[in-house]
Amino acid sequence: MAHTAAAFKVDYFQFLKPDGKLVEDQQVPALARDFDRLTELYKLMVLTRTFDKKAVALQRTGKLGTYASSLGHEAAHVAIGAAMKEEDCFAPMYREYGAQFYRGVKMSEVLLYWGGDERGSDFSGPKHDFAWCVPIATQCLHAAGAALAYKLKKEDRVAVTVVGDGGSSKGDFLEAINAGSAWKLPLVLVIVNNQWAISVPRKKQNTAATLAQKGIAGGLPSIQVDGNDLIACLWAMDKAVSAARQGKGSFVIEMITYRLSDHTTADDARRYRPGDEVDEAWDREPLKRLKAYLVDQGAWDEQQDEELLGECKKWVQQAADEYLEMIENDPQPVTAMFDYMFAELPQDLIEQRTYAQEYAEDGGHH
Amino acid sequence: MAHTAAAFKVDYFQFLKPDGKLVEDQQVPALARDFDRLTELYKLMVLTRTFDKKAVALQRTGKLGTYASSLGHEAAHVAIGAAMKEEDCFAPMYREYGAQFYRGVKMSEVLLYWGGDERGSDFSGPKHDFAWCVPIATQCLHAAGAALAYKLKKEDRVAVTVVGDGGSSKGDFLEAINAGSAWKLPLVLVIVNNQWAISVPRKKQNTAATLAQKGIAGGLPSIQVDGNDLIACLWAMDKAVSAARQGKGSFVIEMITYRLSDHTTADDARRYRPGDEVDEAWDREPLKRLKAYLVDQGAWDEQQDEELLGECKKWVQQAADEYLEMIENDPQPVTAMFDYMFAELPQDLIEQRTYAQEYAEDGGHH
Amino acid sequence: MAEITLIEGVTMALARAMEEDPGVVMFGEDVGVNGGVFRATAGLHDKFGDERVIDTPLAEVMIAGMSVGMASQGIKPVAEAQFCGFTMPMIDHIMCHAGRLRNRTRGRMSCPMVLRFPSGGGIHAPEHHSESPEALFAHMPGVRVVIPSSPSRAYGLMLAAIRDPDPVIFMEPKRIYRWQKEEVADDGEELPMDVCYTLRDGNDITLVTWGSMVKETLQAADQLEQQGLSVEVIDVATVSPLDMDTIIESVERTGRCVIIQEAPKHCGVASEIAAGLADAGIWHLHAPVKRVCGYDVVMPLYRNEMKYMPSVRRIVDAAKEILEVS
Amino acid sequence: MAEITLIEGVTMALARAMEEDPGVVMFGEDVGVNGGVFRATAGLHDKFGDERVIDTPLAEVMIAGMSVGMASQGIKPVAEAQFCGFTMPMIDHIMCHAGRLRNRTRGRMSCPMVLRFPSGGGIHAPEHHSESPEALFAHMPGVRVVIPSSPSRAYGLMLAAIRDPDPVIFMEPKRIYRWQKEEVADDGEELPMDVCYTLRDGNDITLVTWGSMVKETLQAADQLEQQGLSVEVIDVATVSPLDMDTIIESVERTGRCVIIQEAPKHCGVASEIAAGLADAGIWHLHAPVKRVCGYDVVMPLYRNEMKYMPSVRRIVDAAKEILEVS
Ligand SMILES: Cc1ncc(C[n+]2csc(CCOP(=O)(O)OP(=O)(O)O)c2C)c(N)n1
Ligand SMILES: Cc1ncc(C[n+]2csc(CCOP(=O)(O)OP(=O)(O)O)c2C)c(N)n1
Ligand SMILES: [Mg+2]
Ligand SMILES: [Mg+2]
Repeated sequence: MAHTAAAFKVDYFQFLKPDGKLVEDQQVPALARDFDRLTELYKLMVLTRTFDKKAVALQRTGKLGTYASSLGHEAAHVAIGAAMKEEDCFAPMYREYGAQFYRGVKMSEVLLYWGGDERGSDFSGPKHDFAWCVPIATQCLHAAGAALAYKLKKEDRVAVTVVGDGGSSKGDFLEAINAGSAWKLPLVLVIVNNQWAISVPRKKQNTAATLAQKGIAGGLPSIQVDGNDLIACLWAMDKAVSAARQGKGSFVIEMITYRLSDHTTADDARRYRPGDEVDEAWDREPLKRLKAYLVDQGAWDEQQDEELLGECKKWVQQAADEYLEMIENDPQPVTAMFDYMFAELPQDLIEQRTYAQEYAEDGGHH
Repeated sequence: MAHTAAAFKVDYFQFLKPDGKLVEDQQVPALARDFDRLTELYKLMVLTRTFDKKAVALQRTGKLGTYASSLGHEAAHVAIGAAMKEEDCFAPMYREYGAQFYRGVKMSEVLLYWGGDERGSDFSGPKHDFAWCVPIATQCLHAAGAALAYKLKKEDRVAVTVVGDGGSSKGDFLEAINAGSAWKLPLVLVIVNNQWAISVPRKKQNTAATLAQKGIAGGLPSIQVDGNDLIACLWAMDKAVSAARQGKGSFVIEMITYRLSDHTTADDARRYRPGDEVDEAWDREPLKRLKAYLVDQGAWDEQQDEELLGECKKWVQQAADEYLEMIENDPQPVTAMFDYMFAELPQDLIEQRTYAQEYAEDGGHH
Repeated sequence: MAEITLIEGVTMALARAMEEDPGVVMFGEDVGVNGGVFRATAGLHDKFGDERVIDTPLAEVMIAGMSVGMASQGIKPVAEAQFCGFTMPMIDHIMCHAGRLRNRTRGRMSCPMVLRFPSGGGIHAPEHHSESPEALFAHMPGVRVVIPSSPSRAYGLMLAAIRDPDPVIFMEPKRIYRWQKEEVADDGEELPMDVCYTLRDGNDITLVTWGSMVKETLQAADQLEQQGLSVEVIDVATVSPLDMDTIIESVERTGRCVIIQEAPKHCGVASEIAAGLADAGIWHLHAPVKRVCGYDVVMPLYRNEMKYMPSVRRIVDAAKEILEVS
Repeated sequence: MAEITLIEGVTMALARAMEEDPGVVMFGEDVGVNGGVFRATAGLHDKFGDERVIDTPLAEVMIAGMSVGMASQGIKPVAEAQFCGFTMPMIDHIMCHAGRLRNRTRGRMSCPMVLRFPSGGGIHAPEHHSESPEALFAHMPGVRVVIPSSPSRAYGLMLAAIRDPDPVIFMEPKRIYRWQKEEVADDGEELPMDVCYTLRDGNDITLVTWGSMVKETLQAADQLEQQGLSVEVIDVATVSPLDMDTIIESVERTGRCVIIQEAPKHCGVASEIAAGLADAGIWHLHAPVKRVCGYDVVMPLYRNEMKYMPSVRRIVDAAKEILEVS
C-alpha cells in the first residue's frame, strides 16, 4: 500500500506591482480600494523612512550607538502593525519600527534604546509588547508563550512575532512553529526575508524553495507575499490575525523584501554584496510603488507628499531633540542598573548599589 | 499575481501487511524476494527481542540499572543498521540495539552501559559511531557534523541518525534538517514514531498530519513508512542512504511503529496508556508478520524458528555472563573517572585523582 | 498534620499555590496524567485539568522560552525540566530573558516564573540525570536559586518561589526526595528566600552545605560530635542571593569552616562561600577554609557515582584536618 | 617581524593553523567573505576558500552541535560565536557533549574543537554583546577555558588551543582587540595553556586578573607604584584548568591579593581564586582577599557600561584598603 499521506503548497501573492499598477490576472482584495487606510499607512511608511535617515545621521555624528536600519522594509513592518489590535502582543526582532510606531512606541524611545539607555524599552505604546530582542529568534517563543497565556485566560488576543531569513534557521523559530501547531495558538509568525543575514545570503540558510514552508513542519497554513507590496502584506496579515483570533490556530507568512541598507551602522555591506543587486532592489522598493498607486487613483498628490515629508522631518527632529535632551540633561544614574533587577532589591545588591554610588564618577560615558 | 511557489507531499509506504501477505495494489521492491537478506535480518530481529527480554529481567532482579526496551521497534532498528556500510556513521538515541548489533556493537556492551559502566560505550563495533545519546535530539546535529566532515574530506560516507516522535519537536532535530538542506549533506534522518514520548502521546507533539513533513521545512524528500514492516523500512533506508551517498543530499523517513513496552524499566505505562491500545498494537508487531511471510514463501519454518530462539537465548546468556563477570570481577577503579577527561591529565586533576584514591573505599556501589 | 517527604512537600506546595492563584500552571514533559517522572505533580492533573497542568512537546528551549512569554502576560508558569542535565538548553532563555525582562524594560514587564527540576546524583540514573548545575544559575543576574533540603523547606520555599514576582530556579535534591519524613502543615506559610538555615548549633567548626549533601553533612556532624566536638551545620538553601551574614557570623564563633558541595569544585558555589570568608571573614579564621566537593570530572555512570560524591569520611577528615590546626 | 594587535594575533594564528593542518576549518556566521564582524577571520576565505572558511546558517545550537560532530570525525572546527551573549544556546552541546565525548567513550572518540568568541564589554555594543561568561564554561568538566590579553598570548594560546586534542573555549577580550601593538613572530610557537602569566613582579601586593581588565589592572599598578609600592600583576589567561600555584607563590611573597574581574561577582572565577587562597594560601595572607568585580546585575546598555566595570580607582582603592592592614 502506498498513498499520499499529506500534500501541501505554498502560494505567493502580489497585488501591487513595482510600477504601482495592480496585477490584472486575479481578484484584488477589497482593501486595495480603502484609500483612507492606505494613505494613513503610506504616511507612516514615509515617517518611518524619515526617521531611519535621521537615526543613521545621528549615529554617523556620534550621537547614537549602533543602529539597525529598516530601509526597504517599511511595507512589511507597517502592515504588521496595522493588522494588530492594541491588546494584541507584538514580539519584534530589532528593526520593525514601522509596526511599533503604529502601535504607539515613540520615536524618541527607539533612539534612547539605540543610544544605550534602557528607558527606551519602557514603551509608551502597548505596555505588554515585548522589547527589542537581540538574541535572534528567541522572541518567537516569547510570542508563543504569550499566545498560550491568552488562550488559557480565554482572552481574544493574538501574538505576532517577526523573524528574519537568517533567524528562520534557528531552533527557537522552528520550536515556536511546533508549539503553534501543538496548542493551536493564536500566533502569527512573520518571516521578513530581506535576502541577507548580515553577510550571509538567503541561499546559504538552506536550499528550500521558500522559507514559508517551514510552517508545514507544523501543518500551519504558510504563504509567501511580496514584502514590498503593502496591499499584499496587509491582506496576508489581516487574514492571519483574524484566523488566529477566531481560534483557527497559527499562521506563517514569508514577506519577501530586500535590506536596502547595511545590516546595521556597524556593518559595511560593500564588503560582501554586489552593488547592482542593491540598485535593482531599489526598483522594487515599497514607498515608490504605493505612492504611484495612490497618485494614480487620485488618492494622493505631489503637493501632499511634499507637505508630508516636511511634517515628518519636523516630528523626527522633535524626537531627536527629546532624545538628546534626555541623555544630556537627565541621564540614568549609576543606581539605575540595580533598581530594576528585582521587585525588591536583595541585601547583597543593596550593598553593591551603595558602593557603586561611591564610584559614580568613574567610567563616565566615553 | 498569485501562484504556487512550491508544492509538496508526503507518501506512505507499506509492503508487508500485518498478516504477513504482501500488498497487492502496487509494485513491491525486489528485496521482498531476497530471502537470504530477509532471513538474516529476521534472525537479528529475534536476537534483539531475546536480548531485550533478558535485559528487562536483569533489571527486575537488580542486576542492571534503568533500561530502555526496544520491544516493537525491531524492524525499524534492524533496517537502519542493515542499510548502512561499516564506514558510515550511526548517531543513535538510546534504544536502537538492532541497528547497533548489525554494526558490531556487542550485547555485553549494551548491558555494561545500562549497568552504569562507561566501558559499554567503548564499542567493539564501528569506532567512529556515536555512543548512546541521552539529551534528546542532540545526536541529530552530531550526525549532521559528521556528514559535513565526510563531505569536506570527500569521503563516500553517510551519517544516519534516529530521533523519536517526541524528539522530533526539538530544535536540534529541526536545525539538523536545515543543515542537511543548507549543505546538501549525506545525512539520513529517521524518525522512529512509536506514538509515545514517555507519557505524552504523538498528538500532543503537534497537530500536523505527519512528522515526516518536518523535512519539508528544508525541502528534503520526506516519506512515511510502516515501521513494523521490515521490507518497507529497509527499502526506504536503502533508497535514502544511496541517495545520500550519491551526493543528492539529505532525506527524512518517518517509521510508524509502536512502543510495546514501558518507556524504560523506570516507567509504568499503565498509568497513562490504555491497555487495549497496546493489545491492538501487538497485532501489527514486526516479527510475527515477517515470520509469516518467510514461512509462507518457504524461506523459513517452525523448526528453524525454534532452533534460532534456542541459539539466541544461548548468545544472550553468554553476553549477560560476560557483563556480570566484568562488573563483579573487573569493576572500574575510582581513577577511571579521571583518566579519560583529557588526552593529558591537567595538574589539578592529577591531585584530585590522588586524593580520590585515598577514598577509594568510600561510596561503593550500593 | 501529615508526615511527608521532601517531594510530597513540593507537591503540597504546588497544589496550594494552584488553589490560591488561578494563574499558576504546571508546564513540562510528562507533568500531566503521568504526574511527573518522580510524581512531583501527581494528582494535580486530576484536580486542575488539562489547562492548568500542561504536558508540553519535548522541547526544552520551548518550555523555557514560552514560560518567559507566559510569565510576562499574566500567567505564572511553574516549568519543569525533567532532569538537571536537560536544563542546559534552557540556559539561553533564563540568562538572556527571564533574568532580564524587568531590568530591560525598566520595570514595565516582569517574569514571575519558576523553573523546577530534580537535581544531583545518587539514584542510579542514566547519564545527564545526575548533575548539580546550581553554580551556573547562581552566576546569572536577575534569577534566584533555591535548593530545599527538608520537607518543610521544600514546602515553604516552593510557596515563596511561586509567589515571588521574579524568576526562581528551584532545584530539588532528588537523592533525598524520600529520605526523611517530617510533619508539615499545609498552612500556606512561605519561608524566606534570602537566609541560610542553621540546622545545628555548635562552637568548634562550621559545616556549610545545601541540597542532598545535607544528609552526609549531618552524618559527619554526628561522628564529630561523638568525638566530643561541637559542630554547627548550615543549610544554605538559597544559593543566590546568598546570605553570607549567617555564615560569617557562625565562623566568627567557630573559626573553622568546611563547605560541602556535590557539584564539581571549580567555580562552584562552595568557592563563592570560601571567597566570602577570605574577604569579610578572614580575621576570624583559625584554619584554612576547606571545600569538600565533587571532582572536576564528568559525573560517572551510576556504578561509580557514589565514589564521585563527597563521602561522610571525606567530610570528617577535612574537618579534622582543620581542627588539628591550632 | 610585524607589530600587531591582539585580534591580528588571533588572525595570524588561525592562518598558521589552517596552513599546517588541512583539517582545520573556520565555522560560523559571517566568518567567510565578510571575515567576521570584527575581521578576526579576514583574508582567510580568500586564501582557503569556501570549504575551509564556512559561513553557517544562523543557528548557534547547530554550530556547536555540528562542531562536536565534525571534531569527532577528523575535522578540527574552529567555531565562532559572533558575540559572547550568543554562546548561551551553545552551552548544551559544550557541557553535554564536547566536554564528555572522550570520557563517555573511554577514549574511543574525542572532540578537538575550539569555540572562539569576542567577550566582554566596553565597545558601545548593543545588549547581549558585552557579557563575560567565562565562569559558566570554567565550571564545566572536560573543557579548557583560555583568555589571552596580549597580541603574543593571543597568537601562542590560539595555536595551542587549535592543536590541543580536547575542546577549548577561547574567549577574545574585544575591548582590547586593538589596544596595544606588539612584535609577534609568526613562528608557530604555541604557549602553554596551564600556567598563569606574571606580567609584572612585585613584593607588596598581588593583583590577579585576565582579559580586558588587564588594562585597568596595569594602570592601577602604575598608580600604586607611583606611590612607592611594589606590585605584582598576574594574568590568569587560562581560567580552566587554573594554575593556582603561581598565584599562591606570589601571595606567599606579598601577603596581599586583589582579584579583578569584569564578570558579575557571584560565583565568578575571582571567587574560585579567592577560595584557593582561603585554603592553600591562608597562612600567608596579611589581609582580606578583595575581589573587584562587575556588579551582580545585567550588563547595562552602553551609556552606563563603563560604570558597571571595575575602574582603575576601584582597583586602587581596594589595594590601598588591604595595604593599610598591618
Ligand atoms: C542568537 C544570535 N546570533 C547571532 C546574532 C548576531 N546577529 C545580529 S543580526 C544577525 C543577522 C540576522 O539576519 P536576519 O535574521 O536575516 O535578520 P535581518 O537582520 O536581516 O533583518 C546576526 C547574525 C544575534 N543577534 N543573535
Ligand atoms: C533533552 C531531553 N529532555 C528530556 C529527556 C527525558 N526523556 C528521556 S526519553 C523521553 C521521551 C522520548 O520520547 P521519543 O522522542 O518519542 O522517543 P522514545 O523514547 O519514544 O523512543 C524524555 C522526555 C531527555 N532524555 N532529554
Ligand atoms: Mg535578513
Ligand atoms: Mg516515542
